[in-house]
Amino acid sequence: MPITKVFSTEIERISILDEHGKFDEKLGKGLIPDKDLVKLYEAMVACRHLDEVAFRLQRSGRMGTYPQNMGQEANSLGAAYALANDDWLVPCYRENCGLFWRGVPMEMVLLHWMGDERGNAIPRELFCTPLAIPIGTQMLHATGLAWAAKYRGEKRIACTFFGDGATSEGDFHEACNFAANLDIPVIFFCQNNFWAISVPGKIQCSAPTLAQRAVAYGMKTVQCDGNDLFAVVKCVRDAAEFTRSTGKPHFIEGVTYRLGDHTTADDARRYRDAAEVEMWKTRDPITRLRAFMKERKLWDDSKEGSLKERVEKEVAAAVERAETIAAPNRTDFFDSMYAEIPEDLRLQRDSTQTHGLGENPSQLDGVEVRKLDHPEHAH
Amino acid sequence: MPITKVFSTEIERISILDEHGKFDEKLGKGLIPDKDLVKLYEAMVACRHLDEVAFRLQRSGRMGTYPQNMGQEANSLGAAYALANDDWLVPCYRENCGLFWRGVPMEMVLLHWMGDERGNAIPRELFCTPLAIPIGTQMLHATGLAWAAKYRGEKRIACTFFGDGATSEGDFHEACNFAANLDIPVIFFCQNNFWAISVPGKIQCSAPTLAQRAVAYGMKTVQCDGNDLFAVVKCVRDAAEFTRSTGKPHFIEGVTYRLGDHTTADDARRYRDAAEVEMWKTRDPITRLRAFMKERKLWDDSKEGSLKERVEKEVAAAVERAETIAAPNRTDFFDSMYAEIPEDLRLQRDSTQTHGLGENPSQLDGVEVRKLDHPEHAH
Amino acid sequence: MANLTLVQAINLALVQEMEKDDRVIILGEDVGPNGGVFRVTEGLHKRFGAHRVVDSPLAESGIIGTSIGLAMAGLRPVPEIQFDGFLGPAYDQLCSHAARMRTRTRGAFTVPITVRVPVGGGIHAPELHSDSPESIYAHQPGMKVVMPSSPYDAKGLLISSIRDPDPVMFFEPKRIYRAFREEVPEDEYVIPLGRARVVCEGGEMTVVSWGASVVQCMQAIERTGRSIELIDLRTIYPFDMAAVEASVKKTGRCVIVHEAPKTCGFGAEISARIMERCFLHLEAPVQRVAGFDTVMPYYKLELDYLPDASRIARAIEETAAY
Amino acid sequence: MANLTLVQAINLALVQEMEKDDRVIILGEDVGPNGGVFRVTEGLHKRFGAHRVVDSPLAESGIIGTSIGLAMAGLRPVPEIQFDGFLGPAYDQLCSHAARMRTRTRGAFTVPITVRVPVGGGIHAPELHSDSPESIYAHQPGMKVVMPSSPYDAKGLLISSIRDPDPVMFFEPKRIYRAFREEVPEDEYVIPLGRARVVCEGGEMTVVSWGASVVQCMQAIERTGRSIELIDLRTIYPFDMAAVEASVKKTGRCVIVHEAPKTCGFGAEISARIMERCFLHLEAPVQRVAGFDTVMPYYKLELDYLPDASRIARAIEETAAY
Ligand SMILES: Cc1ncc(C[n+]2csc(CCOP(=O)(O)OP(=O)(O)O)c2C)c(N)n1
Ligand SMILES: Cc1ncc(C[n+]2csc(CCOP(=O)(O)OP(=O)(O)O)c2C)c(N)n1
Ligand SMILES: [Mg+2]
Ligand SMILES: [Mg+2]
Repeated sequence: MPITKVFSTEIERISILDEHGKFDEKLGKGLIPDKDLVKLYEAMVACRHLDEVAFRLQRSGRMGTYPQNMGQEANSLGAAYALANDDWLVPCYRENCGLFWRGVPMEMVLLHWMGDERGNAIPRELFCTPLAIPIGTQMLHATGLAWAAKYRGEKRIACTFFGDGATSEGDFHEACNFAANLDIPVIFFCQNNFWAISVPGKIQCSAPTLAQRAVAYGMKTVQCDGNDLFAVVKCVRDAAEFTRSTGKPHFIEGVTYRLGDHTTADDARRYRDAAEVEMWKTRDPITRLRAFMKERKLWDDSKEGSLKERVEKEVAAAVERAETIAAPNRTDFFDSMYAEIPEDLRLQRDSTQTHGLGENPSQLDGVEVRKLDHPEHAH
Repeated sequence: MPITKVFSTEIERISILDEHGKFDEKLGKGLIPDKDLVKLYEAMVACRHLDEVAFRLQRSGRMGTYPQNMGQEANSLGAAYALANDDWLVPCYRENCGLFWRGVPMEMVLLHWMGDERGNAIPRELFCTPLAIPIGTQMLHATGLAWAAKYRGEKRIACTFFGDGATSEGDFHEACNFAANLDIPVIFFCQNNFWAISVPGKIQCSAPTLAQRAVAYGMKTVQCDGNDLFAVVKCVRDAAEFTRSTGKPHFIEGVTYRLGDHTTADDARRYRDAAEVEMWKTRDPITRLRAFMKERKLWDDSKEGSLKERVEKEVAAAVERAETIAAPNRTDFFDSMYAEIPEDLRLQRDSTQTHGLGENPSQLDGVEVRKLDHPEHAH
Repeated sequence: MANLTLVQAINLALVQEMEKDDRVIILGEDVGPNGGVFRVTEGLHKRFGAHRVVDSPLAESGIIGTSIGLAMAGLRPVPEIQFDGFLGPAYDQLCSHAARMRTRTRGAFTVPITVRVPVGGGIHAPELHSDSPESIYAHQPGMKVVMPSSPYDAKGLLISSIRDPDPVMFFEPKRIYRAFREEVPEDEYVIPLGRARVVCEGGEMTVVSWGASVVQCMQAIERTGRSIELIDLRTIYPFDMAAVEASVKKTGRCVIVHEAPKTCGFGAEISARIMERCFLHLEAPVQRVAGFDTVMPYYKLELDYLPDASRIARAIEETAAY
Repeated sequence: MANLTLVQAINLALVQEMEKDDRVIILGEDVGPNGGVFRVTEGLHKRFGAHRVVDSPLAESGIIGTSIGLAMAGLRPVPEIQFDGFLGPAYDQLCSHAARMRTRTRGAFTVPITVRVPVGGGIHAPELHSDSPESIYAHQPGMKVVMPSSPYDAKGLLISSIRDPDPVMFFEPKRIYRAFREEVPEDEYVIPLGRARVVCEGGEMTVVSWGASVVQCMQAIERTGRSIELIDLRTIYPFDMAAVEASVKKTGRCVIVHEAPKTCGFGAEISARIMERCFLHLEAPVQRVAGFDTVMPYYKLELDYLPDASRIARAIEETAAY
């Protein structure tokens, strides 16, 4: 037969609580117990508040560049909720909400953006890797982490997050391809927020969906309304079940939107329409869920008021902890380079010099060196 | 609607002269004029013969490592035939047949494998880039070349070739993604020969087809019987028309088989079944086409006999030219590093030394240096 | 003549070269309507259009790899890599392809690209935003490596780089993007690659540096009050050994200053060359004030990492006393 | 004790470490049933199974990136990169991730991988099959870099590398994979990283080298008939400066030999360190016999590129006469 069909596929989109507040009972029923729902809502509000506080900290010079997570909370939160507590979470930098749910202390994320590596020293029992700055690189680590679990016969899987922009990087491709061909249980969760700094999504992927990236690998894939916590929970739960039972990877495109600037160093008004942002504000995962909970009588204004108070306290305490942690030792960065410091590096550390006469001052024995009073740089 | 279909696609496979000799008149009629068909056949036979001669040259120490093209001739040939003469051909290293068709002298390919860069100095009017050794890297160059044509408003497109293994590299992904999203007219031609040295195709892509790699980019794609010259010509012609008229890229998977070892440095018996090779021998593009031409009375044994003679002469002459070219100047490799040789490098070249006293012998003025008789290394 | 920052000087050079030569095209992440994250390409998208100032997918290997193809076809791409630390994914296309194309084709194909990259520390940026990779690319035959230390030089060097027939890594010290202004002629001028600048003359000692460190060196020299010859290399490869040699033969002492880690930093090469060329003139061992052999720490400690005027001044004093 | 080639010694080390520690797993292109294109992993797939000796997709960044994940989870991956020239695509994962993980997480995550790579020229291979990238990785803080020059050393150094808690680039000089044999104990032994080997003692001059060049150095030394101390660095980072320093202080003269291009090769670092440590003991300028600052030519000219015994001997004689 000269022309035959060798492949066909289709991709589904899942939505449960849509942007108009319509809830699909069939898919949504029993998905999230009410008690949990309230907690999840509270977690999103806390995360949003941290975002606002972090923004102000940056503006007042108390923190470096900070990328707000605003608008994207449901994706990582729904995933962290649907996964087992010892599944790996391998984030980029817009997954605060999921990390906090897992148990990463808020101050660690703050410390990271305050320019302190101790913010990355995440306790191993949390099974989270630190925020990833270089785009597109952490998915390979997730694949390796999940592979190690498979190698050891553990039931653990990995879920890694990345943006639409990240799917343009070669490493994204290699991670998906390794996982698909070597049967490694990873969930690839793409937070499609339509922008990579100022570059619109169509420059990263002009195909109708990002979910179809997975077709290249024969990988299962689904598109999900990423601003709908229910849909996210369902998609991740299904994907996790599939991945855990088959050992194969699964792709999820969580369609969302970056409501804020890319980071505090960015001014999104330079490149995107206010109308677009306004439109997406109406699809905010938090307001959507609040309306739903109110309708179901799970929530009311007084609860909202007391939540607001609690959250303010919680975030303020985290900021306090981050800001009052003792400054790192000025030579800290030498000590964590290797398990054991090489002799050469020890000389640099102990002398805080690199020039030979500084490292080995004995060469100057008997020589008179003029001392300058050099004000040390301010800290 | 909670579950909606957001994407669907299907992929076709094209075959015209199948492995049983069955010819599809509807698709095949008028595709290749008889006169051309004979020439194309002759080109494949010549290429195959060169392969055999190159193999023997390597075995007798007259050439370095050489990768036979055996069995894959129809892919690059069909493409070179279907494209315009000033479309870019951007090959890997199993596209000899297409390069020769375009006009690259056989001895250039021989010279390359004889360890001589002059084999890569392909005249610009041939619009071919040299053989590419590092896997997966040349597709980005093809994308750039086609982009330049678009930028200048030329009608030129590019066609780049690569193996199944190459599709695992990140650069492959980036090349496809650039072309798809920036609307760059490139044909991505994957020669799926089922092996990347000893690694089977399923490790590179466990999906049912390689053609579906393109779905990730929303790129048009087709699978083609790559051992069927007619199918290749049709697919490339259609793709070229599409690409030229829309400015968008197109993917082609040409399904073929590497009948020989990976290279002369390889012994494929270590890792693959003889039966598999035997099966694929029955699908050889050359024997298939010969049978067809005989059936159509375009060919007979006496023509085959005289072709054999001509081809032997042609190849022998190419080998002669490659082997009798004057040895490169021993300092040639300095001169082509930059448009203008930096002073520092000039010193190295002129002294053929790197040590300071050798580069600047004036430092030894008046000093007596013992001369060793040092036999120069053999050439 | 206008009083410009380094960012403005580079922007001006880009505008003028693009006006003059329509083979020049810019591509990279956010270089379009946003004008680059440092605003170096500000206004260019509007002025020259989306076909000449192209926002690319987020893929550094792709940016360089397609630039290679563009250049092989005769264009003059000026790709931008957003930060030093994101050169990594492009390393292969730069070193295995761009740098080798001319020699592997014996001149049939060439790759005249100018890769603009903001480099170096000191701006309180996140991880992988503060590296100084110049010696990596200086080790790659076929590459040229340029790093200006002032607005005036930046304009002239960038124009030379864009016109150069070979690939050039054009490293922009982001710490001084807006740190000071300088008179920069509106008219076109070039500063030849491979030629150092004597920032100030002196007889007691030679200090060799490049990029943002030149500024720290000037502070340190002032602090010591000594008669010191400061050489700004400007081009890392090909480097102006003649200038260094002449100076060190005059002064007999030398301190080299750079931000990159000491081990295998470009200071090692300069020191080794001084050894080879000026041995009998040396009165003290050549010293290197450099980044430590550690990863650049996050910003709380970055000033403890970067060579500053104190460390430089101390090395100068110790070398003088030796 | 058996008389083994370098390939066999490495194979033996791999077998023994895999027997001993099931956290050790091998991945790479063609490392499985084919046993690697140089047969270094021959027999391992059969012996340890497909889950411990894994043929990977053709993707170097993927090989290193997944190895990083495997290592973060506590395994001890020994990835193979098929040839030096194909390290390029893995540069980013190696330098931006593997080397930085410990410090960026202040020890919460570590990356104990050993990246095996055949390196260097001299085997008449195609382009990008003959590079010597050691100084690139020595410039990256957080990395260790090892290059054995003999079967005995290879086994002991590889075992140390696999057991090392930090990432190690293990560069195997392919030119001497089968060039000679040496007695290699069957029993386990380690050679500590960071410790050089004095190949032969001598008083007139020090020659410092590593990898396949050590063999050329021995030939050159023999040819000169001089009393020369040959130091094989074995580990490029951390390097054994104490050994070099002690020797040069004794001899006053030094020639450094390596295959990589001269500029920013590791020879520059050694020369600069000798300057810093042994200044008053030097009787002649330290010399570098290295690859030229060109791309390694295709094989017709590769012997004109590689530092050979003649060039080394000449440098020795000139240094001795200085
Ligand atoms: C390898 C690399 N290249 C460039 C950058 C600079 N950069 C930081 S974030 C970003 C955009 C990321 O977009 P996306 O992946 O969609 O994530 P989002 O920020 O939208 O969540 C860029 C280009 C980087 N961090 N890493
Ligand atoms: C970047 C890179 N990695 C590894 C190699 C070594 N190598 C040469 S050919 C080859 C297999 C290529 O397979 P494929 O792309 O399917 O092409 P084929 O040889 O089958 O035509 C490998 C791994 C290489 N040349 N380049
Ligand atoms: Mg995004
Ligand atoms: Mg193949």
